[in-house]
Amino acid sequence: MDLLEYQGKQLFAKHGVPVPDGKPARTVEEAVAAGEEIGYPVVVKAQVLIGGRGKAGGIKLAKDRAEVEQHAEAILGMDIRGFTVFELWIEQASDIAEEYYAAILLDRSAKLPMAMLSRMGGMDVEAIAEKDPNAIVRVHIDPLIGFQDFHGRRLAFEAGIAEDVIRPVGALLAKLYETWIAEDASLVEVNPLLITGSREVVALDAKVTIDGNALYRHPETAELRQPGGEDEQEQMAAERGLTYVKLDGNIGILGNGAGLVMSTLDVVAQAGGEPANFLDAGGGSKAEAIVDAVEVILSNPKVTAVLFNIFGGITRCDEVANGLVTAFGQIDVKVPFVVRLDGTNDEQGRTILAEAALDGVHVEKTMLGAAAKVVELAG
Amino acid sequence: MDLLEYQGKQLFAKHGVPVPDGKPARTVEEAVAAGEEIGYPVVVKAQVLIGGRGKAGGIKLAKDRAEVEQHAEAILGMDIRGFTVFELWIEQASDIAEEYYAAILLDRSAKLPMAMLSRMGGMDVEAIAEKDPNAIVRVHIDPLIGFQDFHGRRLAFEAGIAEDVIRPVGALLAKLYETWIAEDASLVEVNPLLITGSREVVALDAKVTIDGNALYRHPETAELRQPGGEDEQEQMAAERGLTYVKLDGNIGILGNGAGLVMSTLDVVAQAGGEPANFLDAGGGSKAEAIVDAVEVILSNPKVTAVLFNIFGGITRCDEVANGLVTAFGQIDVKVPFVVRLDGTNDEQGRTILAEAALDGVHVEKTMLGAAAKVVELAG
Amino acid sequence: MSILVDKDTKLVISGLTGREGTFHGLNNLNYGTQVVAGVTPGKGGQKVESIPVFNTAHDAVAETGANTSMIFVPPRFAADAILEAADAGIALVICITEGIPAHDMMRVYVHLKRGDTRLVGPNCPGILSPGKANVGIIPAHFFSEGNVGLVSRSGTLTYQIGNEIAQQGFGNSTIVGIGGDPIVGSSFIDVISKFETDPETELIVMCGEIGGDEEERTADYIAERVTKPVIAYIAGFTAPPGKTMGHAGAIVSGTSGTAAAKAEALEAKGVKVGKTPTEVSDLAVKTLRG
Amino acid sequence: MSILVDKDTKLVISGLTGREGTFHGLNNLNYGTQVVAGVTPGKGGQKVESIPVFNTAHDAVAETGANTSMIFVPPRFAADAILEAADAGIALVICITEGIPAHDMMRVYVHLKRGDTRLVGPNCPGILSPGKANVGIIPAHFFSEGNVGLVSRSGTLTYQIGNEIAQQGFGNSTIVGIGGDPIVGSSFIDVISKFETDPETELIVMCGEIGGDEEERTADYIAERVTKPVIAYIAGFTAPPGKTMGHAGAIVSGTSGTAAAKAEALEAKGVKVGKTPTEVSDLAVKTLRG
Repeated sequence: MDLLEYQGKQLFAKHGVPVPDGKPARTVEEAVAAGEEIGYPVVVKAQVLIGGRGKAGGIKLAKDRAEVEQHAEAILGMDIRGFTVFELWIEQASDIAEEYYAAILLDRSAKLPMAMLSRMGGMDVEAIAEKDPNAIVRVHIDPLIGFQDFHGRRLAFEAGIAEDVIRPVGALLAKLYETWIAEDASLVEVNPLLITGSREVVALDAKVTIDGNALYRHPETAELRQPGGEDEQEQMAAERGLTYVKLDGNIGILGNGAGLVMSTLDVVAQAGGEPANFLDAGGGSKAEAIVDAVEVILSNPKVTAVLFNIFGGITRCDEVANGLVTAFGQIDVKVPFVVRLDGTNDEQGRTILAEAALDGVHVEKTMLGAAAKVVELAG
Repeated sequence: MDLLEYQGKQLFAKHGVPVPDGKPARTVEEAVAAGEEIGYPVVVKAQVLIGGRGKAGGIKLAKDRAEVEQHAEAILGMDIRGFTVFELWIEQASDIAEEYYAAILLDRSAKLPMAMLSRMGGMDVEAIAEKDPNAIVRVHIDPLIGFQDFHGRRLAFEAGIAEDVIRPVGALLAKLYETWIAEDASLVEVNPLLITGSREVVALDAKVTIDGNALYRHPETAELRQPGGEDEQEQMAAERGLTYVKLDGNIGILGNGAGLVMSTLDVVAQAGGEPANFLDAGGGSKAEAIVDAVEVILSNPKVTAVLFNIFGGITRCDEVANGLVTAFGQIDVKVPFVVRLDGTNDEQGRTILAEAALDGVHVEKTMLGAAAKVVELAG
Repeated sequence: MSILVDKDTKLVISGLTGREGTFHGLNNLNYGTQVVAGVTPGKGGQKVESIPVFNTAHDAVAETGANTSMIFVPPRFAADAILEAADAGIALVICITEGIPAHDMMRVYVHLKRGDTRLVGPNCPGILSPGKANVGIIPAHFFSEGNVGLVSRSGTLTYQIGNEIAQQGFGNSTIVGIGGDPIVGSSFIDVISKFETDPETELIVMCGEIGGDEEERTADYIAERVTKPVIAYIAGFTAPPGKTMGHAGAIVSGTSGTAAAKAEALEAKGVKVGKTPTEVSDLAVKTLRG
Repeated sequence: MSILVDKDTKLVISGLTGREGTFHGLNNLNYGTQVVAGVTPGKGGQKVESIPVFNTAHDAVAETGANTSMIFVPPRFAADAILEAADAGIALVICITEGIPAHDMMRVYVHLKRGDTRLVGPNCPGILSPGKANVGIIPAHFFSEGNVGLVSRSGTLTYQIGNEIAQQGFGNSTIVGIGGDPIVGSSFIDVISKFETDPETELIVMCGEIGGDEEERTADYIAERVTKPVIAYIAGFTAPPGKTMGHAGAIVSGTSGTAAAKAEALEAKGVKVGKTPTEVSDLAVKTLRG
């Protein structure tokens, strides 16, 4: 789960990572009130889950009330690389002496947390890496012993940051790691990590991703919603606990297990079709989950045919078949379905479908055959 | 550093270990006020750093104001196995269905934390061990992974406690471990761990020892003082940062390093003398530390002679000699001193002593010789 | 022969008394696996059909000599159950549970790496050595004994490919689902190194997917250390970059980690890569027939 | 020969720039020890006499090839300095610092035990291999090369006994102070096992004290594994039970852990125990003279 800048900063503040004063605003009036409370100059910042806000005009300095009003009006509702701006963050302006880059993330290769620091902040980490790969210092942390003072010193000295801020930057990295651990983050990124004219160290931006599997431990974070951050179908799927990603095509896809669904997308594409979505009904998909999934897939108006590709392990094909029958009873289905059931209880599943004799449901034996059939039916 | 029962319970409460309501009291009036506030019946408990309070009459049930007054009057000032009662803990009375025993301590052999649980509480752990060694279940905890739920389950099931409290007792053990870690404890002991008639789990007693080396991380704990908990000389030594233990004899002893001081006590005893104290001036003893040490040793009126046994490593013999000279300048010394200096800068040290020609100071070359001399001089 | 599970496997199941645990546990028992115990705190002394249930893994090991553990408990209790099994001296823990927090697995992984317990999974379908033992949720009736070692990050994809090979008349030495989470106990390399020394295995099929750099590192390992033929499949060519596809294992980050990059890395080291499950099966069969 | 430190020791000192660090570091250098670096954050690039100072242990190792680290920093920074040295790949860390919180050392101990770094100390006087290298605060001029291996929980007691042996004309292979804290990196057994295989060492002297059960377990180890003669000394016969004598290493708990119990355990396994430092020295000399 990705957090907006200001949501990430609120987590930072909770764990002692220094951030500038600020207030969120959803209307021009709230933005002006925030500006008045914080005191000028302030920065008006678009809150969207995408980079490049500055270049897109989503970050503006305001030196008085009139400028806050003007910028808030311009930025609210703005489209930034496909994301509509529904919220602003009104923040005390900071003076910039140096811009560094800092991050903590899970390194999948080493299976360890990794802390990163660079003296070249304010640009994308990819851009830093391109300019000077040695400018990014990486250190693995043993999660059982935690972030030690020496990790902070090592990062700070090896990154070649200003000598007078070695200690506070090391301390900030320790707090950043604490945030990462305490909040079950997969990523915390600070870019830029700011050194002000008075040599204070401040996180000027915050990019935080929380592990969705751990949200049960963080009920407050789980409740944060990003208006406009998600597609309508994706939001509907999320509410029903389904993993759904919208794509550009017209063939609705449902499968069980991420690998099989990905493979199904590939096979449909190879057969000349264009998938409308990725939908993993998950291990042990129950009948209700299937009903939910059919609703989500069909709520996308582009869909002209649907492919069910099930290979049952923990999922039982009879439950999938029952779910499909129930869905057809509840929903007015207008597009053809191709269904391929294999694995646990597959015969029972196929029997259920045969007995129900649903309109427009075609049963296929193989994955390639099913893909070819659905491409044909989708037109 | 040992804590009084109620100080330990306050740490328990901070970390979510359930304890009965209570208030400390240093006077009869405070005790009565506490009783009125808590509501009767209450238990009036002597706060001393020694076991066996109950048998000594230091724990009494009071069912009304008059009884609180009567018991508080009787217990305050009472002597319990050499400890005077200066404080009381007035506690809500609990009804007792079962009494268990629980503890977390550092196991020096395994160099790991150890959690212990027994269904036979309310008596000394030594008594439990004698009655049925299998009744005490011990489990080591890996401190890098911490106390897991399974540790609690294992202790609870193997200890054979009542089935309905397996889960809450496991949860209490987890909180106890949390207390142990967070407070840098070397021991936390709950005896009895109470199951009430309504099947609630409560720590009815608390024995907590905090690692003195870690007190800098716990300034609030460091400030807890136990009036009457320490001998006058021991208190004076503690204030000066010296490790001093009072003994029964008449020969004052100072050495550097616990091992050498212990060995010095042994050699003096073998030579027929009786040591008046153990005093380790520590590694790197400075002149001021020596002055402090002489003051502490001589403040014990039983002392008739003093032995300095120094073998310099990090300690420099010249500093010890200078300290002794300064001490003789500041204090009116009336007993003879035997001084043995060996190791780092020993020649300089002996030269300093020779030049100062202090009254009643005898320099000896060997440890055995010095011990024989001080025993002779002590009379 | 086979790897990891076989006739000597003595299985204890954490979560046996749950609905899915009972269903799959009994499936495994009926397949012929020695399922010797279940663990459910508070249900010690009960039985699930013939299988005795214990309160703790320690009791189960002491009473039954269990050497392998299958974890079937909900995600928030899974890390604890894995650690308990390891603490009880279990040599191989197979974790089926999906949705375990990544930080839990990170701690478990680092802890186990320093001890003597091997973990397979989590979020995996388990391990099947046809004709010998089935531990997990792999539908065993599709598979028969044979000489193809199969290792996969994806559960259902494993069945798909295994099944296609079976339909052409070939069997498997062992089928290992390693799981698709960011942190799993055993890697492709761990499993392939075992297939390399397993006399029964003559061909190795690996099923990867987008995300991470496991497949790339495995390509290097195969080139350096593996003498047996390896056929690979990678899922996720159609996945748009930057979108999460199901479990976190499938995040494409930057230029690396794409299906194309993985396929290329494998082919560069001489590993044949099939474009569909059917093509993988055809390549495998062709290689086996020489 | 000798154990742990010798002519190949390349020493980096954490806390070299402090008063005591400089004093003893230069003492070690002047003794002939290869003191190749110091570590003090923020003082990288400076020198202490001829010894270069680095900001991190990693820099020191990379620039000088240091293989041994001595820790001389205040107690609240010591655990971090030990972990830093281990992380930088140092094989032997000798920690002189006294007063480190026990929980810090507990975590450090468990962490190091799983890696390749040996820790000696904390709260110890260091290690001296006479004529080869001196790492720590042992006053080296009392000792000469020889065949007595000496290991002790107490610093000053080590000098006392070592010195008495030296006065009778014998020298030492190595003198190891293991420290008296509840948790130290190396035990009597760890050190005695090294003396057992060190060709130069012909006799082993161990100095224990009250508290814990180290000496008792060492007695068992000696009986089973040590062929060389061992002479022991135990301090603390006069210590009253239940009183703390200096560092936490000297707490007598219950019946076990007393000096008498330890002496008895050792004698029961055939180890000769001296009643005073002088008697230990006499026993050692008698054994050496055969």
